[in-house]
Amino acid sequence: MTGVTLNNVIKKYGDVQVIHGVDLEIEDGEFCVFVGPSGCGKSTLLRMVAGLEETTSGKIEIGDRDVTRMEPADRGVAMVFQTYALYPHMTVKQNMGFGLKMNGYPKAEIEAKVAEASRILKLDDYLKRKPAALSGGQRQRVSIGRAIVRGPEVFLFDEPLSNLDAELRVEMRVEIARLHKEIGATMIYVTHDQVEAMTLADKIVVLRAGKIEQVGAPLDLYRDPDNKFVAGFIGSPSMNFLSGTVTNGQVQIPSLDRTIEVPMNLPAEGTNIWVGIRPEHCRAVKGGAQKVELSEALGGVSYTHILTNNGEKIVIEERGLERMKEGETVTLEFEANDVMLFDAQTELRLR
Amino acid sequence: MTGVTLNNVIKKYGDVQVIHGVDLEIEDGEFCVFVGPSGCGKSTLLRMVAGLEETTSGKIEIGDRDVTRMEPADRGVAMVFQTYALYPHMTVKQNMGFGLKMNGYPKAEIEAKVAEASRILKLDDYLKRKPAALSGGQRQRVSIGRAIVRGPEVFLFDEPLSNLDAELRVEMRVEIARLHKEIGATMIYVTHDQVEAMTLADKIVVLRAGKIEQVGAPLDLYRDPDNKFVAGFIGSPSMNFLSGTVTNGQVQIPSLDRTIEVPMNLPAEGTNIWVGIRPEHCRAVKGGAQKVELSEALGGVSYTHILTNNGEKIVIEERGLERMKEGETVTLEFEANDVMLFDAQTELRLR
Amino acid sequence: MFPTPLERTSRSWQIGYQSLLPVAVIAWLLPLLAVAMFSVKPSSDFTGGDYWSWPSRFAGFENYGRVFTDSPMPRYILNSFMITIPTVIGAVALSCMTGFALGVYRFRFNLLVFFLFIAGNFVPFQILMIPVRDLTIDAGLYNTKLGLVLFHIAFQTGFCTLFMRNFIRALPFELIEAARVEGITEFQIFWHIVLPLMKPAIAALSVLIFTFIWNDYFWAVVLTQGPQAQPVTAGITSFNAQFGVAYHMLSAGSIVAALPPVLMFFLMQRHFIAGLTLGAVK
Amino acid sequence: EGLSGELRVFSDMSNPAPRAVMEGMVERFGAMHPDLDIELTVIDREAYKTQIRNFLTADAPDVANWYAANRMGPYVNAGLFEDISDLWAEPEFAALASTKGAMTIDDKQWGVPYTYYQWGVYYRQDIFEELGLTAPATFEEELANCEKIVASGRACYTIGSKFLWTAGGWFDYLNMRTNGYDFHMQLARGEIEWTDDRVRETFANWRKLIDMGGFIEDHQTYSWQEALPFMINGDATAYLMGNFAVPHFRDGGLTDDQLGFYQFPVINPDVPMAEDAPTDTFHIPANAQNKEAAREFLRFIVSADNQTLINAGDALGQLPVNAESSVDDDKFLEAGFNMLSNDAPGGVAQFFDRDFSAEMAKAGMEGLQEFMVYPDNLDDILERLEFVRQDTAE
Amino acid sequence: MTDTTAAAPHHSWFHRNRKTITPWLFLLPGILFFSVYVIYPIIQSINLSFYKWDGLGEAEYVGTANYERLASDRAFTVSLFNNMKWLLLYLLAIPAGLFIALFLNQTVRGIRIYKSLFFFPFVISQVVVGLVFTWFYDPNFGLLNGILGAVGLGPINVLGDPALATYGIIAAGLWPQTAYCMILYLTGLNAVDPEQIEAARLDGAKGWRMLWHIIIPQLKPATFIAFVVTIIGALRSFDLISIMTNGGPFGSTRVLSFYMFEKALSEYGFRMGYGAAIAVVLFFIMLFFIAYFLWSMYQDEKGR
Ligand SMILES: Nc1ncnc2c1ncn2[C@@H]1O[C@H](COP(=O)(O)OP(=O)(O)OP(=O)(O)O)[C@@H](O)[C@H]1O
Ligand SMILES: Nc1ncnc2c1ncn2[C@@H]1O[C@H](COP(=O)(O)OP(=O)(O)OP(=O)(O)O)[C@@H](O)[C@H]1O
Ligand SMILES: [Mg+2]
Ligand SMILES: [Mg+2]
Repeated sequence: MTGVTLNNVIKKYGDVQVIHGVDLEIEDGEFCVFVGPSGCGKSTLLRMVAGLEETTSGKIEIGDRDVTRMEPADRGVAMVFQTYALYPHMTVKQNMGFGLKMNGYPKAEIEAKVAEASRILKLDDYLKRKPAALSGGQRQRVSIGRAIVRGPEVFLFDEPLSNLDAELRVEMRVEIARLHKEIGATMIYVTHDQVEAMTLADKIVVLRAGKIEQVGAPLDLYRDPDNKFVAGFIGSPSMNFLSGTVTNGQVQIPSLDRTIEVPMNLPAEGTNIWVGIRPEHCRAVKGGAQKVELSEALGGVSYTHILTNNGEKIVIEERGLERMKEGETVTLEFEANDVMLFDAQTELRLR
Repeated sequence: MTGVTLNNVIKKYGDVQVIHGVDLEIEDGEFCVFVGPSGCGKSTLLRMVAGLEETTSGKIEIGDRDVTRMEPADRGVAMVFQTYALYPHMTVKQNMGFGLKMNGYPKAEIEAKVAEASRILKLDDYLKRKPAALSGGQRQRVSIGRAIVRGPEVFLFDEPLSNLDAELRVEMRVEIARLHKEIGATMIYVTHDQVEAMTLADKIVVLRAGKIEQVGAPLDLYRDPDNKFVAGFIGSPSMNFLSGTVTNGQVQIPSLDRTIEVPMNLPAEGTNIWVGIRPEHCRAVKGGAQKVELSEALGGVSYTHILTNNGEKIVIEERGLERMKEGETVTLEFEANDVMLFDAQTELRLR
Repeated sequence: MFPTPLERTSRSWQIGYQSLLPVAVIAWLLPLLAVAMFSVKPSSDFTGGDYWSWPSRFAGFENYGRVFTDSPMPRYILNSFMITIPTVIGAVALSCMTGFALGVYRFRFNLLVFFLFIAGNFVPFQILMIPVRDLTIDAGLYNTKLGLVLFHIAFQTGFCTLFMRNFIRALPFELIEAARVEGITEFQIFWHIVLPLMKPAIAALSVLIFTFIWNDYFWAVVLTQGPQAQPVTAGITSFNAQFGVAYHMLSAGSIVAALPPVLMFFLMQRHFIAGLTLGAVK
Repeated sequence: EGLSGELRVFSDMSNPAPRAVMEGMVERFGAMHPDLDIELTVIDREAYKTQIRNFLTADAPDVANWYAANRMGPYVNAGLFEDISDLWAEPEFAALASTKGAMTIDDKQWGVPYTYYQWGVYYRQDIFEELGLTAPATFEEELANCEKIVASGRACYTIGSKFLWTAGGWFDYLNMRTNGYDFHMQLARGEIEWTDDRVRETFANWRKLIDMGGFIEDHQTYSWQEALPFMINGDATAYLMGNFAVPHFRDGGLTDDQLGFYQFPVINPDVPMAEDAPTDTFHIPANAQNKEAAREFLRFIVSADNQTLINAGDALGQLPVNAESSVDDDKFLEAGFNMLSNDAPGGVAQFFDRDFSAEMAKAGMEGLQEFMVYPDNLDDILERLEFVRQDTAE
Repeated sequence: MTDTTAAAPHHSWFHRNRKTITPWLFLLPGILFFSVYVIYPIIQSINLSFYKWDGLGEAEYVGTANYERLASDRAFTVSLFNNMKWLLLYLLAIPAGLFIALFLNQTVRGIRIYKSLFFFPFVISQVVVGLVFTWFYDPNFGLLNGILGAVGLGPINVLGDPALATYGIIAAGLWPQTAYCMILYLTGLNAVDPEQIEAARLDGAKGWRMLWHIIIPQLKPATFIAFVVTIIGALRSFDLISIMTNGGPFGSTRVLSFYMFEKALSEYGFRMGYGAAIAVVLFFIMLFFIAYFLWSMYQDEKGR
């Protein structure tokens, strides 16, 4: 009923087009996360759904209502900002009740709704305080409370946690997951943070330069990316890419001096391709032609930076007691099954 | 020759003492990292070495010169600030050459040194720009260049990367490691970031409330912390701590309903202790009394939050294909060898 | 901090600095201190040609007393308040609105209107003199406080708009967006959200405008005459004519005229300085 | 009589004594007309001069102070003063005949005089005696006296020219004595070039006094009141001034024995003596509300009794205009009355800034002040004045 | 969960256009006032400068005659020249203010009081400043001559000497103006990035070189404002002249703003059109600076 549908949505600032015809369907109650590099249009797209930016062309529907030209207030959305955007001169309670009050709700109803939100978010002890007297996490909780109170059909979050420090971020992330489970509303969430995206999302939308690159469940994107961009973007440390060529129905990887046989339909002989391999799928064995440039030991895990003999770089993950040292020469090992291939031209995945 | 030696160094602001008699020896060419919670005195200590804060008492030596009362400019140190502290009205080139100019170096020499630094840091294309026209990473590189140009004996860094975004941070971290290898000078580096500390340091100094808790190589601290503070501070996610009691020469852990036998001299019967276990040393097996509260799948790894039956929380790291789901009940398994014990009172490690 | 903080300098330099401070202040305020001294000297000191010696006796009470009893000074001071306070209220009210419009909305002539306000504020006001005077006369407001107030409000609106607009610009725009998403009308946003947040700016601006208007002389001369409407700056000239060469009285009168803004400054120092810098910087 | 309503009077009589006189008049007139509500506004004398234009157009009172002759020209021409020829036609006004000319423009009368006063030289009799000097009758004697005074370490004349007009008095006298009343008035009307040799002669005479150090120094920084102490303290011996200065001398502590008065001495015996005797006046603005009451007030002002009263030595200390009034038996008033009645065959001028057009007066007095400080600039000054004369003549 | 959608938006014209209309509604009173009292009078003044008008009777169109007359008017030349003196010398307030600000930029006990006292002259009316300085300069009893006398220098009559008077008035004006610049610089110094000073200390910059290379460039915003307010102050100077010399001695201290007033409204001035022409000249001088200010502000706005 209250999913969000974008239909060939386009945004131009003057002559500059920043959103290039986005089509997207978000189901009722789904938690959808927008990720992508900085400046790719995540915030813009979110704000278009909110009605804070005008939509140049295309259609935005919430439920079955066409909201493309509606005022933000009439869309049934609530937004949570990165900077919280709490009214600093009002108490927590007033902040949460303000929208209702201005829209003429009766006092008793406001009280009830605020109390309910405050219960959900465990804000009861702070209702009388002003935002300045709250910690970052509490502030963000109030700003979520303000959104809840209005009972919107869709919640919009624009990097709500990026102003918090690492510890709080983890805590609030868990909280938002719980909230989504509890009230079950549709949520759209913009973030830079891999971990947030992977852990919160029902569906991740990867954007690049105003276009959708891929949409899917987090682990689907991780395991089965459609193109090199998504493969490189999802997962940390990023997937390694080595250049390769299709030779004799096999893939030749010059930097490793190795040819692998992969169980898929390879393109024409001689085609240049990218060979993608995740750090955790690689092992280094002592002795060989590759050189360890740097080893970053973090305790349980080490990231070992390896320079191949033709200058390509690879990062591998090492665990266990024996780890490579800088300057050692190694051979890289991996299962041909774990490799992903991408067309060098189109960067599309070869399957 | 140009190591740094601190000798019972004390700093007071008025009546408030913030550095409590620090003794520290940093070898020539060593990369030393200060870590510790916010407000513990990392920056203060660094700035005392730089001469930007006066030393209340104690002695600071660089090489064999006593610099305790010297002007900053005369100490042969260079500092890189968190906020870069570039002179906004000068071009990159002027910024880097300013220190030499102030010290009356001939023009040609300044040119040569700036050119060399710019080469090392790959700044040639930006020499004519002003800082405002640079990205964060480029700015930080310029500020490092400014330090290099003066050819100092000791480099000081105060959280140089914490204003950069995640990706750049990784890149610059590698750069700084390379730089250290290339010019081989003594470096002191303050950071909040686990990964930076672990990967860059030859020697980590863990500070708490103006006192040194432990000094050592990164993996030594990881594997062999002296106390609960260091154990909890080094490693991410942090070590889990469960309360335990010495019972019958064994350690009883009520939250897991389990007694373990550990190969060390245990304290007196009935002593309360902390049982520390790192997330990567734990496995969860289906079925049991513990409940999975949340599972955060990040692709190659999942962090699974488990609530024990007496309310203590534990995070474990899971890899592989089969991972626990929320709501499942599990049993925790670990090797008694991987466990560290700490006195509940003194928080010192029991060995 | 620059120059080097005193704590880091040598002991002798510290002492030198500490003792230089009062000397410097006295030298700086010398002309004013002289006037203050004049104002408590008895008239006999002056007729004896004895200007600079210590007052032969303290005549402050009688001199200041006479300022209030023997001259229209109280009237002038009252006028000043009756001109200054409505102007402050009016100019601040208008500029809250203009500042809001220019600071919050993006529309076609935004910058143009804004620059017009700034430019108008910088204009040498002599160019306004004749037409404004005619306008005031035609409106029957010549020699009324209202005439002066209306003009001052209009003219100060330029500066105040610059001030308010920049202040509002510095507020987080998300606050307004958040309110819009919540369905709060534009006027409610102005009244319930922006206005409360502008309190510091309003305070700073009020103090600043108060002194500007209080100290205005030019327009007082152009638009008013006589004690019904003239403020104290203009009044002081007729006070001088009344007391001629009675320097003790002139001094006392001058000090009385200068006092309200000075008090204002000391009471509201923080706001005042905030105003000066905020207004001009951004 | 049934005068009622409000009568608003604007006055420039802001110095203490004139102010008291003005207030007294209003009070007495008010007592005669209890139903009349009189509002008196006294405005600083200097400020009044700039403000009169504003209130005549914008906020006209019913009665306002001003000056006779050319000085009222702009307002008469602009129709801002009421024609009160009807009043002058009344028989009582015959006693004012001597000033009728000064109140007439275009054959109509535009105001009534309430006082006038002689100008002349007030001097320190006691110092003159001490130096063995007598009041000079000719310019040569004047110069001789001055030489001795200067030799005694004093200045002959005090003057405060900050507000310019005091220098105008000097020019009036020097010019009227050198070239005569008629020439002076021609110059005032702009009919003679400032670069005329006869004008130069006037300045040449003036220069003799300047060069010998006859005037106090730094007079350009003082107002006329600020120049008084020089004479009171004996640093200067004389002051060419209007009679209104007398109370100030007395307030300053000079007794009538110390203070003397003489007519400005003869320079060119061929021209008849003429005097400055400015007439101060009351007018009814054309926009007045209560003209009936205003006319009654003017009648009251010019009445013989009132004129006697307000011009008395303890009041204005000036000369009544009404021929039927009596002059107070004050030493200086009598001397002035005598002088103007008997020793001014050449004519009576109003004063530099009232006889010359406004713009000429401003530029002229500025030039005069400059001349007094930098006599060498004379050629330049005269050229400038000539420029203004031609310019205003357009 | 669906309350917010309950009310279907009613599409009145105002509702649809409220984002466009609201700002103009808010601007309306301000623009109205400003147009009536500022914009329109400027136009009117320019128009008036082509007329001959005594302020009482009918105005007569004279074309550019007023401007032609300006060219040959010595008093105008003097005023213009004095304005230039004001403009140049008033700028001394900027370095002087900086100097005092540096002097006071310490944290010792009571420094706030000292700062306030130094700022004092700016708060009091220029009329009072004028009076105070008139007495200070008084050739008879003025404190200045007292001081000069004490060190064996001859008495001077500052305000009576046409060669000195303008400078004397400017000095009086510099008093409050310096105080103003001082405050601007004090707040500017507060905003100087301490890390940059530390970086410069490490680079070996000290004292004057620190000031010149690091501090002053960072004070640029403060300097800009100080420049703006000082220029405006210099061109608006009226009160002091009116109080201290009334344009004299013999017109040597006039500036355009004063001369304009004199020509149009003073005791002897009846040339409204001519006065307007003078004001227009002044306006165009100022316009030159206004254009510069607006241009810099525009650069800033664009940069956002
Ligand atoms: N008002 C504007 N005028 C012109 N271009 C704009 C405007 N606002 C945003 N853009 C451009 O639109 C693009 C998308 O911006 P947006 O803020 O949506 O990126 P984002 O993905 O949210 O980035 P970030 O992760 O840094 O927040 C950017 O290239 C930006 O430069
Ligand atoms: N000028 C000062 N006056 C008084 N106390 C100070 C001053 N500067 C720092 N401190 C105190 O000294 C302690 C150490 O501060 P410092 O800045 O060195 O901490 P830090 O470890 O660098 O913290 P962070 O990680 O947040 O940068 C803190 O408790 C701080 O409050
Ligand atoms: Mg964004
Ligand atoms: Mg720190």
